[in-house]
Amino acid sequence: MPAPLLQLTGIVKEFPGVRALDGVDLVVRAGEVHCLLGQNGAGKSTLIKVLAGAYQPDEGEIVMDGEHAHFADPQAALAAGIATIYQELDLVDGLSVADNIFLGHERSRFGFSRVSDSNRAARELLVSLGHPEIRPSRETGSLSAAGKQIVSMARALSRQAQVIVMDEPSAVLDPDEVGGLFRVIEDLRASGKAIVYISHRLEEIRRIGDRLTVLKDGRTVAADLPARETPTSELIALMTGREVSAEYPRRTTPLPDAEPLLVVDGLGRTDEFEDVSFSVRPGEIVGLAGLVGAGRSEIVETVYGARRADRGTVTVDGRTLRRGSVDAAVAAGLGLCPEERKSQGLVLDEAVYRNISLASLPRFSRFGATRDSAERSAAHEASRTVDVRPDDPDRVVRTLSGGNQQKVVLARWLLRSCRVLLLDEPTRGVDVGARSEIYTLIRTLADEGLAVVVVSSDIDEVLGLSDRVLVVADGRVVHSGPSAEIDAHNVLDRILASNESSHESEGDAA
Amino acid sequence: ACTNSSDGDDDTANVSNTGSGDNAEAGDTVTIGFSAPAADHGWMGAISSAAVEQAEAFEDVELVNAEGTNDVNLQISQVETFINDKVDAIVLLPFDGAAMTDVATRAMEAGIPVINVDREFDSPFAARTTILGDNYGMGVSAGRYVCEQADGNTDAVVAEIAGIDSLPLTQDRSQGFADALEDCGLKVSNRVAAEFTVESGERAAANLLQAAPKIDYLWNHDDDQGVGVLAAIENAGRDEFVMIGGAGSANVMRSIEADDTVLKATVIYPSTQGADGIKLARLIAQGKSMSDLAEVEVPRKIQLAAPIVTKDNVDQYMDSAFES
Amino acid sequence: MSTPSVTGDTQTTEAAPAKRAGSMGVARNLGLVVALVILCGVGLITAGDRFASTNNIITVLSLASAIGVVAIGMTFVITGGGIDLSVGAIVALASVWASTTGTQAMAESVGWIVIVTTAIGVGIACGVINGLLIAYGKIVPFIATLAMLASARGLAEIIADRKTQIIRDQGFRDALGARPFGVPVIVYIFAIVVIVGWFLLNRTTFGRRTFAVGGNPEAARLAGIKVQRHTVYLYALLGATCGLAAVMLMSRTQTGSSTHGLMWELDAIAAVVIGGTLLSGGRGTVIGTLLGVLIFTTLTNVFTLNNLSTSVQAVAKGVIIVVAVLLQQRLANRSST
Amino acid sequence: MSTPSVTGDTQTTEAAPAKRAGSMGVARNLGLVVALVILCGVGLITAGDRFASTNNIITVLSLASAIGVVAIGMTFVITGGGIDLSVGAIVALASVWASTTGTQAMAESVGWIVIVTTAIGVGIACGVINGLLIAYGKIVPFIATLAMLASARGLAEIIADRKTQIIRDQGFRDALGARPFGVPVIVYIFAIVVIVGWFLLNRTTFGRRTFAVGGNPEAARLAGIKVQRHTVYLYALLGATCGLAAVMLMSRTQTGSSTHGLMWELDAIAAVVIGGTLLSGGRGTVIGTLLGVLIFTTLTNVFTLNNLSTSVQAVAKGVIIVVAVLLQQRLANRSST
Ligand SMILES: Nc1ncnc2c1ncn2[C@@H]1O[C@H](COP(=O)(O)OP(=O)(O)OP(=O)(O)O)[C@@H](O)[C@H]1O
Ligand SMILES: Nc1ncnc2c1ncn2[C@@H]1O[C@H](COP(=O)(O)OP(=O)(O)OP(=O)(O)O)[C@@H](O)[C@H]1O
Ligand SMILES: [Mg+2]
Ligand SMILES: [Mg+2]
Repeated sequence: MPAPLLQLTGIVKEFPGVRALDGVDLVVRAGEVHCLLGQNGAGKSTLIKVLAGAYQPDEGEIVMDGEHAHFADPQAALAAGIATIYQELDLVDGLSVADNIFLGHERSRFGFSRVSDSNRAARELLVSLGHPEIRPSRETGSLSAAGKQIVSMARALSRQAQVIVMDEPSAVLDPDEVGGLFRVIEDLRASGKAIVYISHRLEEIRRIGDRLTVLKDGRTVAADLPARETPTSELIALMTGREVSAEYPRRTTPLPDAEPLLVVDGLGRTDEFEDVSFSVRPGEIVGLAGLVGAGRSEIVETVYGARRADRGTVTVDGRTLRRGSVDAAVAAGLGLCPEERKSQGLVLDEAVYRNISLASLPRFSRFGATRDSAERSAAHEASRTVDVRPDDPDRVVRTLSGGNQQKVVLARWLLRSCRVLLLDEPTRGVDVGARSEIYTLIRTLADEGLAVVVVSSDIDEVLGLSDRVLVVADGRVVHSGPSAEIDAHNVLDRILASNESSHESEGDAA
Repeated sequence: ACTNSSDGDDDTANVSNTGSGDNAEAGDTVTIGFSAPAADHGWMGAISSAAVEQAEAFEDVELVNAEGTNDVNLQISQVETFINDKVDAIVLLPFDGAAMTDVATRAMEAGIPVINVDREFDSPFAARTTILGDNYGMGVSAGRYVCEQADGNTDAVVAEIAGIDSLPLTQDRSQGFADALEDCGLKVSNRVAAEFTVESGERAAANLLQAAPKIDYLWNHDDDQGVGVLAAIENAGRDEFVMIGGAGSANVMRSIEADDTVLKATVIYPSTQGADGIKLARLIAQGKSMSDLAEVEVPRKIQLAAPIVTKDNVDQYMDSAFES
Repeated sequence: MSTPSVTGDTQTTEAAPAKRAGSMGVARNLGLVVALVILCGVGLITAGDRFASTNNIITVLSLASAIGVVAIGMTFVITGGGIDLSVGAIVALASVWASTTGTQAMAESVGWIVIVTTAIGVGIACGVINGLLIAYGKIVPFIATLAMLASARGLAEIIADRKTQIIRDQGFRDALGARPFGVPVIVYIFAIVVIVGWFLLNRTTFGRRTFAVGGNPEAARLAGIKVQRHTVYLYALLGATCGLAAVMLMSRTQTGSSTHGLMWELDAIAAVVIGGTLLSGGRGTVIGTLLGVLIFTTLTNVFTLNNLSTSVQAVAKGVIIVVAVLLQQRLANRSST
Repeated sequence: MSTPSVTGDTQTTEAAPAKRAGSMGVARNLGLVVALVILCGVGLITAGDRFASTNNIITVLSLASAIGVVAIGMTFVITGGGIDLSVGAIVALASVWASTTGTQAMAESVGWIVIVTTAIGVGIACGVINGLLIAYGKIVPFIATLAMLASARGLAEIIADRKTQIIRDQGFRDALGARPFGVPVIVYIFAIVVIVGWFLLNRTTFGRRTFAVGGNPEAARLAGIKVQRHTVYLYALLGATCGLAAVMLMSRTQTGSSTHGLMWELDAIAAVVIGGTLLSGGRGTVIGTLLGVLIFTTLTNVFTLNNLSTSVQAVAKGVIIVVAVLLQQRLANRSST
C-alpha cells in the first residue's frame, strides 16, 4: 500500500454555536479514490474547506507528502497541489467559461490576457470531459447547473493538482454524465493522483471508490473501509445510527377515479420545449424523466407561471390560469419547489422558520400582523418532518449544510397546503436517511389528495416514486405511461432513439 | 479674510479694532453665536473667516461658530442651541431668510438680540438689527454700467452667468439686472447659472460661450466662479466683449487694475458683512452705540451699497476686497 | 423626556427576534449604543450642563425628527433591496406644493389638515412614480430616483418660482408648533414613526415580505409574493414619510422652499447604513437607523457646543464615522463568539 | 475632430469580446448610442451650426474630460463590487495640495511635473486609505468613502484656507494648456484613459479579476485571488484617476480649490450606471461609461445652447434619463431575442 499522500488528524472547526468538526481523521493515498460519507450536516463540506484553505481549523494538523502543511488561504492549498470542486457552484456568472476555468491562474503575458490561448486550453479540457459543446467563450451564467458543474470540474483539472477533492459533483448530473465523470476519475487515478469523492449515492461509491471514511456529527466513525465490499446496511448504520429502508413507498390504495386536477395542454416556449400535454389527478404522482438539459425544469416553471408560456394552457380544477403569472398559479393552489435552492429557493440571511413560512404568511397573520409563535411552531414541525439538522428553526439558513438547505425548501411547500405540488429535483444532495423519509412524505401527501409532479435526474427515483412517467428529451415528451411498465434502461433507450431521430438538433445542450 | 497678498501691513482690510472713540475699548465679555451657510464658495468662506477674525480681534468677544450648513433644519437647531446656551447675541446669515424667521423670533423673544446678515428675515420682529448687501441693487449697478457702455446701442448682446439659481438672492440680482437693462432698451439674451464655484463657473461659461458666438457684455454674478469664467474665456480665446464681475474679490480688483483681461468692472457685494455683524452684535450686547452716529442706539437696518468698481476707482475699494 | 424611553423600549423588543436568528443579536446595535454613549460623554465633559440640559436634548431631538422620519422610510426601501436618491427633492416638492397660495387658501376654509394631506399626497405620488419606474419599468433604483431627484427639484423651483413660500395658516402653525409637556409635536411624530416602523418591519407580513424581496427577489417571487407590487408599496411608503418630513420641516421653518432637504439623500442613507441595514438588501433595522440618526445629530450638536471650525468638524466627522463603525464591528464580533 | 473616432474605435473592439460572453453584445450599448444620436439631432435642429461647430464639439469634449476620467476609474470600483462617494472631495484635495505655494515653488525649480505627481500621489493615497478601510477594516464602501468625503474636503479647506489658489507655474500652464491639432491636451488624456481603461478591464488579468471580485467575491477567493489586495488596487486606481482629473481641472481653471469637484460623486456614478455597469458589481463597461459621460455633457450643452432655465433643465434632465434608459432596454431586448 502506498504511503499516505495526505493525512489529517484531529481536525476541529467551530462556528458560532456549532462544532462542525470535532476531531476528524482522514488519510488519503496517491492513486486512490477516497470516498467521504456522512449524513447532511455531518461535516464533509467543512472538512474539505479546511483542506482547501478556505477555513482555518481550530485544532488538528495536516500532513502533506510527509510534511506539515498550513494553508492560510485557498491559494496556499492550490499551490500545494490540492484542487477542489465545491458543493455550491462557485463560479462567476459574468465571466466566460474559459475565464472561470483559469481564474486565479490566468494565461497571460505581462498581465495581458492571452484570450485565444486560454480558450484553446479550456476547449481541450472540456473535450477531455466529454463536453465539446460548451463554448469556452460562453457566459457562464447562461449555463445550466449541470453545465456549470462541468466547468467546475474543468477548473479543478486545470490546476494539475496532486489531490482533487470533489464535493457532490454528481448531484446535478444525469447517469450519462456521471459515466463521463467516472472515466475522468479513472484516468486521474491511473496517473497516480488522489481523489476525495463525496456523494450521497451509494451505488456511485461502489462503482468508483477504493476506500471510504464515514463521518458522523463531525467525527470520524469509521475509516479505511473497503468501498466495494462494505455492506450497505453497515454503511447506513454507521452514518445514521439506525435502520433505513431502501424501498420506494408504493401506492397502498388504488388511485381514485377522479377528474384530473392539473391539465397541461399543448404548452410550449420557443426554443425551450414544445407541445407538452399531460394531466394529473388528485392523489397521483407524475414523474418527468430525462437527461439534464432536456427542458424539464422549464416545463414545470412554465406550468407555475414563473416563465411565460408562448403556447398552450394550464388548467387547474377546470380553471385556466393566466399565462406568466405566479400569482394566479399560487392562488389556484400550485406550489413549486424550485431546482436551484440558493438562487431560486432561499432567502439565505433569514432564519430557517421564516424561510419555511414564506409562502404561507397570510395563514400566520391577523390583520397583517404576524403571529410569531404560531408561525414558528408550525414551521418547526415542518422542518422536523424533513429532518433538518441541526433542529434549530432560528438558525440562519446560510449556515446550514447543502442538503439541509434543500430540506428547508421542501418544508416550505409542506407547510403551505397546496393542491398541486411541483417538485424539481427535491432530493438533490439529500442523504440516504432523509431521502427515504421524503419519499414517504411525498407519497403521504399524494394519498391525502394532492396532485404531485416530480422532476429528477435520478431515473430510478422518478420511476420508483411516480405512478406515471413522462420521458422528456430535447424539449419534447417522447413517452408517457405507467411507471411500472418501464425501467431505467427503457427510459434511456427512448431518449437515445429520439435523439437519433432528431439528429440535426445538435446545439449546446449542457 | 486676509491675505498674503501684496504688502504686509494691510493685513486687516476687513478687520479693524482701531475704531474710533470708546467702542474700541474692551467692555464686558460677551458671547456671540455665529451661524452661516456652508462655506462652499469663496465669498461665503470670506464672510465666515472675516467674522471669526473680527471676533478674535476683540478681547471681549467670545465667538461660538456653528458648522456652516445649507440645511435649514440644521441651521435652526444651531440657533436653538445658541438660545439654550443663552449667548449674548446671535449673528445669523441664514441659508434662507424666510425659513429662519421663526427661530430668530424665538431668540429675540428669549431676550437675545439677533443680527441678521445678508439674507433678510421675513419679519421685522426677528432681528434687532439687519445688515445686508443689496442684491437687487447689484443687478441694477451692473445693468446701469452696461447701459452706459452701450451708449444707446440697443442691439448689444448681453449675457448673464448667475449663481445658484434656486436661491432668492440670485433671483433678486437677475431681476435688478433685467430692470436696469430695460431702462435703456436692452435685454439678456443668454443666461446660464453656475454654483458659485470656480469649476462650475468654468463649465457654465464654456457652454455659454458656445451658445452665444458673439457677446458684447457679460455679467457674472460672483467673482469666485468668475475665476472659472475667465479661465473658460481664455480657453475659448474670446475677447470681443466686456465682462462685469460681482462681489468684488481681490483677484478681480487686481485684474481690473491691471486691465489685461476682458474684465473691466465689478459690482461690490461686501464680504465685510459678517465682520460688521460681529461688531454690531458686540455693541448691542454691551449696550453701546455706533460712535459715528449721534443716535444712541445701533440702527435697525444697515444696507450696504453695491457700487460699481472700474479701473478709475479701483484703488478706493482695493483694501476692502476679500481674498478668495 | 422621550428619547430614553423610545430607545429603551424598542431596543429590547427588537433584540429578541434578532437574537434568535443567529449572530444578529443585541450585539448588532451594541456598538452604536456605545458610540452614542461615548459621544454623549464627550458632550458632557466638554460642554457639561449646556449639553445635558433638557432644552439641548429637545434641540437634538427636534433636529433628528424630520430627517429621522425619512431615514425610517429609507430603511424599508433599502431592506427591500432598493435605494432612493430623491428623498430630499421630494421633501422640497411636497413642502412647496403644500404651501402654495392655492393650498393655503384651501386650508383657510377647510382646515390645516389640507396642508398635511397635500404634502403627504405629493410624497406618495412621487414615491409611486419611483416604484413604478423601478418595478415595472425595470430601471435600476439609482437611476430612476436620480431622475426623480432632478425632476422633483426642478418642478419645485418652477412651482415656487424660486421664492420661499411663507406659511401663514395659523391653524397649521398652532397644531404643529404645539409643545405638549414642553416637547415639540414633531418629536412625538418621530417617536410614533419609529414605533410604527419597527412594528411594520418586524411584526407584520409586510415587513416579512420586505426582507424576502430584498434578500432574494427570485425566491420571493417563486414563493408567491408579488414582488413588483411590493416594491411599489415600499417606495410609496418612503414617499409618504418624505411628505410627513416636509410637514415637519414646514412646521419648523414656517416655509415651503425648493431648497428644503438639500443633500438629505446622503444623510438619510448614511444613517440607515451606519445603523446596520445592508445596502444590498435583505437585512434592516429600524432601531439601528434611529441610533444612526441620533449619532449624526448629536455629533453636530457636540461640535456646535464646542465651537470647532467647520473644516476641522468635517475632518473630525469622517474620522469619527470610521471609528464608530470599527467599534461597532469589534463589539458585535466579540459578543457573538 | 476626435469624438467619433474615439467612440467608434473602441466601440467595435469592445463589441467583440462582449459578444462572446452571451447577451453582452453591441446591443448593450446600442440604446445609449441611439440616445446620444437623438440628442445630437436635437442639438443640430435647435442650434444648428452653433452645435455642430468644431469649437462646440471641442468644448463638449473638454467638459467631459475631467469627470470622464473619474467615471472610468469609478467603472472599475463599481465593477469590482464597490462604490466611492469621495471622488469629488479627492479631486478637491489633490488640486489644493498640488497648488499650494510650497508645491508651486518646488515646481518652479524641478519642473511642472511636480504638480502632476503631487496631485496623482494625493489621489492614490486617498484611494489606498479608502481601500484599506474597506478591504481590511471591513467598513462598507458607502460609509468608508462617505467618511473620506467629509475628511478630504475638510482637509482641503484647511490647507487652502478656503481660498482659491491660482496656479502661476508657466511650465504647467504651457504643458497642459497646449492644443496639438487644435484639440486641448486634456481631451487627449481622456482618450488615452478610455483606451487604457478598456484594455485593462477587458484584456488583462487585472480586469478578469475585477469582474470576479465584483461578481462573486467568495468564488474569487476560493480561486486563489487575493480579494482584499485587489480591492485596495481598485480604490487606488480610482484615486489615481481623481488625481489626474484634478490636474485636468487645474489646467482648465488655472486654480486649485476646495470647492472643485462638488457633487462629482453623483455625476460620476450616474454616468457609470447609465452606461450599463451594474451597481451590484460583476459587470461593467468602459464604453458604456464613456457614452454615459458624453450623454450628460451633451445634454447640458444642448440645454445651454437653447437658453433653457435651470429649473426646466432639471425637469427635462430627469425625464430624458428615464427615456434613455427605457429606450436602451427595449433595444437591448429586441436585438438579443
Ligand atoms: N458558515 C457556517 N456557520 C455556522 N455553521 C456552519 C457553517 N457552515 C457549516 N456549518 C454547520 O456545520 C455543520 C457541517 O456542515 P457541512 O456543510 O460540512 O455538512 P455536510 O456534511 O457537507 O452536509 P451535506 O451533505 O448536507 O452537504 C452543519 O451543522 C452546518 O450547519
Ligand atoms: N438562463 C439561461 N440562459 C440560457 N440558456 C439556459 C438558461 N437556463 C437554462 N438554459 C438552457 O436551457 C436548456 C434546459 O436546461 P435545464 O437544465 O433547465 O433543463 P432540465 O431538463 O431541467 O435539466 P435538469 O436536469 O438540470 O433539471 C439547456 O440547454 C440550458 O443550457
Ligand atoms: Mg456538504
Ligand atoms: Mg432542471
